[in-house]
Amino acid sequence: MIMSIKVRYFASLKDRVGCAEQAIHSSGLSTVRSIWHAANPDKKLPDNILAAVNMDYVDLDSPVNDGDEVAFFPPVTGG
Amino acid sequence: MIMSIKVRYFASLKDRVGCAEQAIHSSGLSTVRSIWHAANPDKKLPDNILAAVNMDYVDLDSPVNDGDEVAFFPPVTGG
Amino acid sequence: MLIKICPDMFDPWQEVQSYQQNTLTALTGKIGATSVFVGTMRDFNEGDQVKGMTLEHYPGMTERQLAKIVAQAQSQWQILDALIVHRVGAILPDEAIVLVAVWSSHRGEAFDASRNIMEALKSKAPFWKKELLDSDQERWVSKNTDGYTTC
Amino acid sequence: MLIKICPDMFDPWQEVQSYQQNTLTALTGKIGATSVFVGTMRDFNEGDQVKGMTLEHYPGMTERQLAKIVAQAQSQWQILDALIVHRVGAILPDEAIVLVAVWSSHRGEAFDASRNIMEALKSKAPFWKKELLDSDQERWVSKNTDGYTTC
Repeated sequence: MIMSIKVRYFASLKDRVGCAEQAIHSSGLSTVRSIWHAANPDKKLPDNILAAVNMDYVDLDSPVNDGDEVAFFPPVTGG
Repeated sequence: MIMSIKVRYFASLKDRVGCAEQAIHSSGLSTVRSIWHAANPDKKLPDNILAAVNMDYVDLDSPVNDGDEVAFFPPVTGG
Repeated sequence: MLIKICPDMFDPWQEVQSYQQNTLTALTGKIGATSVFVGTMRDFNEGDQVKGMTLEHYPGMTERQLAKIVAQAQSQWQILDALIVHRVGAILPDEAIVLVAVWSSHRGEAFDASRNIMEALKSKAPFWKKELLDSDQERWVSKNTDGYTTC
Repeated sequence: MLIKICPDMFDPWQEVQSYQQNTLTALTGKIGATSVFVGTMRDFNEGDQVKGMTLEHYPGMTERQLAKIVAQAQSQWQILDALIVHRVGAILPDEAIVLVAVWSSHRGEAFDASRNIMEALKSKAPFWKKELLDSDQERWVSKNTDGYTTC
């Protein structure tokens, strides 16, 4: 099955990846980690990265579903 | 030696003693406790009473000197 | 550092704003954290409706003890400045009783110091509250509770 | 409860005053304690002079996470109300970055809850700071420190 996933990057990770948002259409996507690798085949998953699915924090091994919004970002520094 | 001591009372203790301020002139005054008894010969020293000499907290057995201002009051309830 | 004993109603937020804008000008760019506590008169206490209150204090000793409390906090935490305003006299529900504000470079110190100053004020500053109940009966508040236990 | 993401400069004391006066009218007489924290932009960080900052955030997730943080605090402490304002976009030294205000009947709860909300915000709300140094170099702030350790 082909899944469509919206991938978003923030802050220094956005600079590193070179874009803020990508749409991924692919089969074989099962976890947040696999989304990273499909979207960034040439880049190692950075240490200390945080991930969210549909705006809730998740582990990198959490499942994703068709239509999800997956976000990757560095440690937050607000406040 | 005759010492002159200004004695002050606050809050519920002022109501109980019946006055806000007394001047005591007497010999044989040595501690805060003795000031109370000289000023209030008919009244037991209340439990939980706080005392100050010249606006600093002191123990009831602290010494007093001629000219001191001695204050007695209940637990504070500000803030 | 400023300690104010205030016989009239005061707006705590305006006090903080005005002190910061007018007095703390030398700290521009140095302040990273401000922790403010405001105590307000409630219309209930110990199961009774309260319609008013009178705050008595020991003039002179109050200012002296508050200055010592701030100095003690300054020796323990890195504080840039502090402001204390405390109401005295007749007061109505919903009016501010006390304001404690602490400015610091870092938030941990601002929080710790403001809470410490507030607790010390509650246990050492010579103020006394007399409540006027709805029944028109008057009663002295007998003691303050410890603000570090919240259960 | 109100959570505001603010692209323009705001006056934290006026925000608190206006929220309390206009929104918390039903709490008249119930509020005994208000604990407010304000984080302000400093002109120095990690040994460097900083002349400006840009605050990025994740719209939608930010509000969602802040609402969860407040709900978590409400389940742990008796809170009457809470207000969070957080700045985004370009910001200059001495401007307010964040405001957390908590209203309660008792001071221990107000202090505990406001500090807890502030720490949770620092570790979970998706905001990121990019500093502009005096040298015109830009750098991302890499992580927040723990505000419970003040030494």
